[in-house]
Amino acid sequence: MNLITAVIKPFKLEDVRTALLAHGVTGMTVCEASGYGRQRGHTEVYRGAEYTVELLPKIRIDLLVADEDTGDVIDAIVRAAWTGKIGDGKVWAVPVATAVRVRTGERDAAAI
Amino acid sequence: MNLITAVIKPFKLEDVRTALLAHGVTGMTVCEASGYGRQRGHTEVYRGAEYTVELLPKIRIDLLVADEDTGDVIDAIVRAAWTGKIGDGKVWAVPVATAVRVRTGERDAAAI
Amino acid sequence: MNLITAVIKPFKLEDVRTALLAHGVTGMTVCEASGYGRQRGHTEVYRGAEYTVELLPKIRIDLLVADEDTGDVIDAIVRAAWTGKIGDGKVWAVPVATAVRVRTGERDAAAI
Amino acid sequence: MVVPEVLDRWRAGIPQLDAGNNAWMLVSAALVLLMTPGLAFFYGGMVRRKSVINMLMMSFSAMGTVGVVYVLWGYSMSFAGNVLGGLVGNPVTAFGLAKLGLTAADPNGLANSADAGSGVSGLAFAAFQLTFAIITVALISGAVADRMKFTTWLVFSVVWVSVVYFPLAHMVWGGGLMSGASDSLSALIFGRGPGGSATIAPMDFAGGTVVHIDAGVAGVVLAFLLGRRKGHGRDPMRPHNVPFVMLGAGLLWFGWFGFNAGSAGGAGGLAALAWINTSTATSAAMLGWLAVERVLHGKATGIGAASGAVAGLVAITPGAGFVSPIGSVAIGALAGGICAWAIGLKSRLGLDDALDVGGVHLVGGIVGTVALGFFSTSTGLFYGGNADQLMAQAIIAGAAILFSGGLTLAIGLILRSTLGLRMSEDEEYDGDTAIHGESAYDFEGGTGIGSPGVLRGATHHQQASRHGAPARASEPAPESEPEPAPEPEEAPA
Amino acid sequence: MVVPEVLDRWRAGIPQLDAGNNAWMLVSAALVLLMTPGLAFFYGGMVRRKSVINMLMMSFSAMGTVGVVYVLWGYSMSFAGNVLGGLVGNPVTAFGLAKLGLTAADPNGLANSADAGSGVSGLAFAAFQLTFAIITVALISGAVADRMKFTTWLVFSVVWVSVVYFPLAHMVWGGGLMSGASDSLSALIFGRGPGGSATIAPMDFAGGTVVHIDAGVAGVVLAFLLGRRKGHGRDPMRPHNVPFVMLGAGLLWFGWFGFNAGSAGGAGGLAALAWINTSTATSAAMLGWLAVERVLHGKATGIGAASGAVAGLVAITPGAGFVSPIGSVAIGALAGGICAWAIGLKSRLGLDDALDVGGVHLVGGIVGTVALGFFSTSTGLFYGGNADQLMAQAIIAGAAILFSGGLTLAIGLILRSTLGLRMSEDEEYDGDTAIHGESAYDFEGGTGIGSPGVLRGATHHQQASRHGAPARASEPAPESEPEPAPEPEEAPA
Amino acid sequence: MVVPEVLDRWRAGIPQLDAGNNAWMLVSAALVLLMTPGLAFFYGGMVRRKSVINMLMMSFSAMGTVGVVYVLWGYSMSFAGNVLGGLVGNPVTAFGLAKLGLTAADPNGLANSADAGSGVSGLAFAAFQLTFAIITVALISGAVADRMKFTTWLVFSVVWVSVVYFPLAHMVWGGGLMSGASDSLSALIFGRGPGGSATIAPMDFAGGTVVHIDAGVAGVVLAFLLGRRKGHGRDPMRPHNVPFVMLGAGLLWFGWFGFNAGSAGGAGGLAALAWINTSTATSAAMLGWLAVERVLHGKATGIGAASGAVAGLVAITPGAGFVSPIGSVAIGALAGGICAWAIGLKSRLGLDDALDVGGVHLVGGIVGTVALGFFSTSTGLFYGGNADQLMAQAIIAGAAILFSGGLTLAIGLILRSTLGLRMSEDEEYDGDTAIHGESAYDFEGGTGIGSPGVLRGATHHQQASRHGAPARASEPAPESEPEPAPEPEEAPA
Ligand SMILES: Nc1ncnc2c1ncn2[C@@H]1O[C@H](COP(=O)(O)OP(=O)(O)O)[C@@H](O)[C@H]1O
Ligand SMILES: Nc1ncnc2c1ncn2[C@@H]1O[C@H](COP(=O)(O)OP(=O)(O)O)[C@@H](O)[C@H]1O
Ligand SMILES: Nc1ncnc2c1ncn2[C@@H]1O[C@H](COP(=O)(O)OP(=O)(O)O)[C@@H](O)[C@H]1O
Repeated sequence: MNLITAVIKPFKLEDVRTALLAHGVTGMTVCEASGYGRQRGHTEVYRGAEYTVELLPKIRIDLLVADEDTGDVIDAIVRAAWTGKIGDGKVWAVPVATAVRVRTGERDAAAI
Repeated sequence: MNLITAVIKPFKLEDVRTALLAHGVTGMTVCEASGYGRQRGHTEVYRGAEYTVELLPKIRIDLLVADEDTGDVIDAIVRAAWTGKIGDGKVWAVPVATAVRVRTGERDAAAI
Repeated sequence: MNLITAVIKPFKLEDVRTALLAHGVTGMTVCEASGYGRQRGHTEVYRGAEYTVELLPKIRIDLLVADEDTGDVIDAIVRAAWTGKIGDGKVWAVPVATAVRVRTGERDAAAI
Repeated sequence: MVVPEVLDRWRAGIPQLDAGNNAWMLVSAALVLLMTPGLAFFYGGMVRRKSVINMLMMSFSAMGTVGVVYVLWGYSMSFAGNVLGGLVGNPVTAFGLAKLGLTAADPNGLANSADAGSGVSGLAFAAFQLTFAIITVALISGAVADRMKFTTWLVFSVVWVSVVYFPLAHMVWGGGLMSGASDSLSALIFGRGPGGSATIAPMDFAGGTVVHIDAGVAGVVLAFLLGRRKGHGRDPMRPHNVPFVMLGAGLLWFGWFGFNAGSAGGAGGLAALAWINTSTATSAAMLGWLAVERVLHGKATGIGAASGAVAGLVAITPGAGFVSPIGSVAIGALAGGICAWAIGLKSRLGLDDALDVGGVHLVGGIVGTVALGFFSTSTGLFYGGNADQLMAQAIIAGAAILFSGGLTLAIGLILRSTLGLRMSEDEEYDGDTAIHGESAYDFEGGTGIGSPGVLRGATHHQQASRHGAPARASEPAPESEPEPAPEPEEAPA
Repeated sequence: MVVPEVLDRWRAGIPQLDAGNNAWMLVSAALVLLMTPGLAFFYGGMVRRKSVINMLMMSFSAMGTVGVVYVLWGYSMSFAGNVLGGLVGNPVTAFGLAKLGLTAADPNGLANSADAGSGVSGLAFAAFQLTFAIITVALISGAVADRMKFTTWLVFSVVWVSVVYFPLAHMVWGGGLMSGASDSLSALIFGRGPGGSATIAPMDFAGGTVVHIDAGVAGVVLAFLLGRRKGHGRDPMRPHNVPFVMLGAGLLWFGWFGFNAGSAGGAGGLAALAWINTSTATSAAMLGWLAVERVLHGKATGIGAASGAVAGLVAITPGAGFVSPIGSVAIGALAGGICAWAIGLKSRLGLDDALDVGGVHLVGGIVGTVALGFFSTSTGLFYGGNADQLMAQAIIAGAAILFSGGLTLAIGLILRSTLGLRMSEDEEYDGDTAIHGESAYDFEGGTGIGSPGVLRGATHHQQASRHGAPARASEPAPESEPEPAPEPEEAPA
Repeated sequence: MVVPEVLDRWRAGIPQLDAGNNAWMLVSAALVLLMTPGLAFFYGGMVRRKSVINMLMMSFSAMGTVGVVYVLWGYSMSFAGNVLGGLVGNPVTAFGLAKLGLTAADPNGLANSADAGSGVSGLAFAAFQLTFAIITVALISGAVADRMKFTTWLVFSVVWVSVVYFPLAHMVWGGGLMSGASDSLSALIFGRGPGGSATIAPMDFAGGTVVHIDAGVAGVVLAFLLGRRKGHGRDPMRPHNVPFVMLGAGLLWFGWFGFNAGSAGGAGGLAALAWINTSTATSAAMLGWLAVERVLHGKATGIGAASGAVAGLVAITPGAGFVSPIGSVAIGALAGGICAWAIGLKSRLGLDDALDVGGVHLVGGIVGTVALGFFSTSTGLFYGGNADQLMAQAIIAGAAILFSGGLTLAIGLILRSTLGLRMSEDEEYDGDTAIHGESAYDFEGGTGIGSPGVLRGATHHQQASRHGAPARASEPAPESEPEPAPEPEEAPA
């Protein structure tokens, strides 16, 4: 089993979720995050002082998937999150040793 | 060493922490998160438009533990976070290559 | 490739970022978090009731790095985040199976 | 031109409008009306984020229900005639403000004005009184925060104002049992003077008994009947928005000038005295509360400053026109200190008076009412008076407590066994989203992002279906490049 | 001393100041001025976090532009002379409020006061009217939320108030076409009475047509010209701050007493009647809206309470001084219910009237204006009148719709093809940060942390360079220990 | 009835109440009182989240301390008698507002009223003046934001108002050195006219010197003594809540009508003129500020609109009753533009005047005071006057700067070496939680969750122990199912 983490542009969350549903993935955990990277931020003005805001709002998705689905799911996310512009984000996968569904105590594949 | 991540119902945080203290675990890092899953959200109304809010508030706990404690700690979390109702959440563990305590520079087991 | 996660004191973010830039690391994803640990929180008063606030604000940084840079980057973070006082935080690394840059579809090392 | 008319009418013995006094009453009424939104914020900031809308709605809905009820039968029950042996006015006599209307002969509606003597239109007097009824009901809501069923609250507001408030207003201000009239309690106890009225009349300048003791007791009784909030004593129930609490306190302070100085019934020296005393007592009470807090807890808090100010406003209400500025400083300081201490009592009693309606309005109202026995410049012990005034004040306070306590208990018990007092557990856990279908804030949504509210993942069925569009269209929403194809949002050519 | 002067001046036939009435007008003007910030919050809470500043700025900037324009040519165009056949006043005649100034002989500026008869200074009258012009423009902004180009809005505010509002104010209140004057539409249709004026005059006590129908139509037309917001019908565009909406509603309610009761032109019985009716209708409308909402959607919401209150305030505006309190309850309840239903219409029309300026101000204004045909105590059908008043009201409403609709369309089309109506896509996606270079809230920054704003990682080039310091100094900022070396922040010894 | 009394008293030569004027002064006093909470929000929104409570508390606590001090010795020092050669009044003469009280013979307290001539009660005059003292002190707090020790602030507020404000009020408004009286600076410089008073009197209608220059200088001096905030020039110190800043500006604008038009001392034409000018200058200044901002930084901001409005209000204060509406537009536009530019000066001086008390109140106050040399319709250069008025204005401004600057420096130095001016480093880093034991917002807690505030993990020792319950009971808190066992929260059967 793997944990896929995707850092994407916030307005792409709906699209990614739709794509995942199409792959039969219904569960995921989502956080607000901020990203530094190649993409540039904006400038704010406050009584004559200008501030450069370099951190950009991003959404982080964490998602447990079975080993055999990992490649497909990553591809699906990448396709759905793509705009082609700087700042589209990253997706990565980390191997998971064990997973449990709290409600039932089911383990690993059954817990997803 | 493993990194245990638990996604739980927010009001269970206190119980989980108490359970972890009982296991001698005193440190952890906590984030607000939102979850999609089987559990359903609620409906909001705004001037005649109804919205279904599907994301549910969750708490994410990240916790470094020694290999030998991993099983016990997972069990303790699962027990404390359990209500038996849909949406109780997930717990998973990922192997950690190295860990450092910033203050002392201690590594791995000593860093926990 | 590894995913380095650093939990640090919030006011150290700028220093850490500067240190990382010096190592050629320009991208990272940042979240607000809260931590329990040895460090103690503060007390709040509300109409005669006193509350102990035990969770302390922290910043969580997630960072993909190539295997060969991992040690150096961890050291750089630890050095920059250090104040020597309780609560300075933790840094850990987890091996990553695969990573993709959404915009280009580049994989692994190229995706960082 | 004003003067000629005035002279003629004066000679003809007809009550005349005094535009200055009438203007002051209209302004005062508006100020008091603003107190209820002010209170909504004072209370709303003190609850948790999940129930701020419910808290605001209890005040706003009182503006709805009581605002309507007052012109229907409220004014009439308070000030028109006498039924049940002087306990209450006749709800029919001036139903819908009948008899206060403007006519060609009486274009300013002075004929049946309770304030005709100072040239104030009967409608202006009614307007002023209306706002008092609203805020009295709204005050109660602080005690029942987070757990009272909203529909029951609506019904309660109508029933309570009719059964408790209007009669009490009648008894105290309409020449009833608790006034100084010849058939009042005071006349019975202290005897009647030459004019037939009581030798010692209880004093309540602007509503220490009718408004504050009354609402304070009702709040305590309801809190008792409702039981404690889920998680009380375990979860931290901290104010979610301290600036809102202070905003509310600021608006209350501002509006209270209408409440107290408006109770002079005109814009003369008495109103000015009430104005000064209102401000001074409030200042002193804020300092008093902060001092006690500092001693007991080591810090002077913002909630403390706001609460102290309100405690001072409450305590000076009964005496605003009867004490000297220095007296008002003393009353304020006392009230601030005592209330800061009194809010601790509820924990000992195991009572969950959530926002301290008892500790602030009941206790502050009693302090202010009883203090007149000492500080009244005409009859107080500190100004050469004897203990009679003190006794009269204690009696009026006690009577108000019994009257409001007993009737509120009865109403509460009936509502509990009919409609139910307490909201469902779901509603209590979830708060606004369950009760009102709303959440107060959406700070996550739209932080400079194309598609806002992302963390809510919401679809709006209704609007979507009205457009005939699929609920979750997946059209691309690029961040900042011109659309290649024309979008539906485009303007008509 | 007041009296002697007054008597002398009265005998000399010179208009005299009535301090009470004048005070009331000054207070009313201040109250109405406050309505615009109130509206800003009512609207600002309803938009998404990303554009609250832009929403507030549309109201505030109207206070800027219209506030200046009004004293320059606005008052003059509304109330001075007649040009274009009674369509509008002469912008030059009283430019800069010329002729209203104080002189030694006329120290209170009564000579050219439109309200001299009630002893109100011409400048006080102008002050009151100024505030109406501001809020009328600000009302429109709700329809164009989130997408109108800010500089175009500034220009629009000046042009629209000059071309649409001032003429309409002149026609209705300045004795023009839509008044009851001898050369008005009404005189044409219903004939002239003995005094020369129309036998049936259209009624608009405080601006149902001039303010609400006027702004409501303008909002709808602009929303149509602008097209829909990006993401409309797909993204949830939920209010980001419901308490702000309710704060705004509270301030509007408070300020509206100035609006309506101030429109009596003095502080007599009529003002008191308007006061009561304003409050009662608002209360009833809130209940009406909540009831409809409850039936249609199962919940009574905070936004609903606030919206219902505003609908009631709008609907009672034309009749505040012409109906009885019971009539006002009926009008309020009707307006609340109808507007709660009417806000659904825009979806069917595919119109993105973002904050329901049409559904609340246009519909509410029409309901209130037409309702006078039934509820006017002097001429209404329910009070023994015939259908004439109803017809007169329908005509005035229709005329206002056509007038405002046509001219706004023209102005909008011209602006669209010159300056452009719509903001850039970047601005629309990013909101405040792109439009005003600001974000409304920074709740992340400084949560009890030494170096706040960490999640923004901001550098301030300008200040930094002024200090000659490197932009991103990496001096340590330890959390709570005394600095070993002296820091630049230290005070001078 | 009013008239008969009035006629009798007039014939007897006794000052008579004018209810209209008195009402206006009471309203104005309430409006000015509201300005201080308004200012609290204007300032509070501009600081970082971590210190908003401290910022609000500096204003609120000034309402506490100055509110009490004013009735004790403040009024007396400002308006009663003369000591120290006309530098200040006698603090004992009217201690506790002695001599302003109501008596049977003088029921409206006119005998010793400074405004008896317009029929205003002495208490109403004192009420109005009280509110000025409060806001002047509160204004200073913007300069010392985030770092002044709270207890020292409380002491400072009492000392400064007594040593600096009351004397200055006496000198300018109490017939002292800086007035036009026969022993004033002006009389010395410009000579005395036939009546003995100065031929050219300095003009300050509502407090340009006493309030704004005074507070502005004091703020700058304190900021200098305190040193810069930790992180100044490195951390972004952005406003955490721009809507609060705009709310504050809205309330200030509203309240300022009391400030300026109330300074007419009654509700006549002069008050109306001051009303109009106040509004117009504010509108123009907002536009002026936004224009400068747009040119210098490319964006017109919400903070800029709010700041511009305040700059206009400040600048029109000294001249509100002395200039024409067109003059007020000019003064406003000038002030808005100049202040928008002046706020940049502090960076060049290395001064951390955190919220620009200097740039707005000092500079705006000087602009408005000096502008009268040009725009005064009676004596200004643009209206045919010579340069004398300009000189008189420059002198009064300079004298106020020296007086306030010198004394504030002395007070500040003494406090620094006794109580200490600056808060501890812990307090400065942590803000509200360390200073007041509170955090302003708890938006995380209770987002529709059963057990709210989870991310705070708080236990409340005190309440818990009072219940005798273990501090961290681990009773289950299921989300929405009925409890099997009776809970402690249950209501009594
Ligand atoms: N090395 C990294 N580790 C973790 N997250 C990263 C890393 N580099 C970039 N990111 C995340 O990806 C986002 C997009 O990266 P950016 O460099 O701006 O654009 P792109 O990936 O299109 O080149 C960043 O905002 C950040 O959240
Ligand atoms: N595949 C997944 N990967 C990561 N988190 C998940 C996944 N599935 C569910 N979750 C998290 O667990 C929470 C509970 O899941 P849900 O399906 O609602 O209930 P249950 O686990 O009881 O069946 C979700 O809200 C989400 O935060
Ligand atoms: N076992 C752990 N797993 C994950 N995070 C931890 C763990 N222990 C501590 N932390 C994080 O590190 C922070 C600092 O830990 P703390 O024990 O207070 O200080 P120190 O690391 O200096 O001994 C905590 O606030 C928490 O966020």
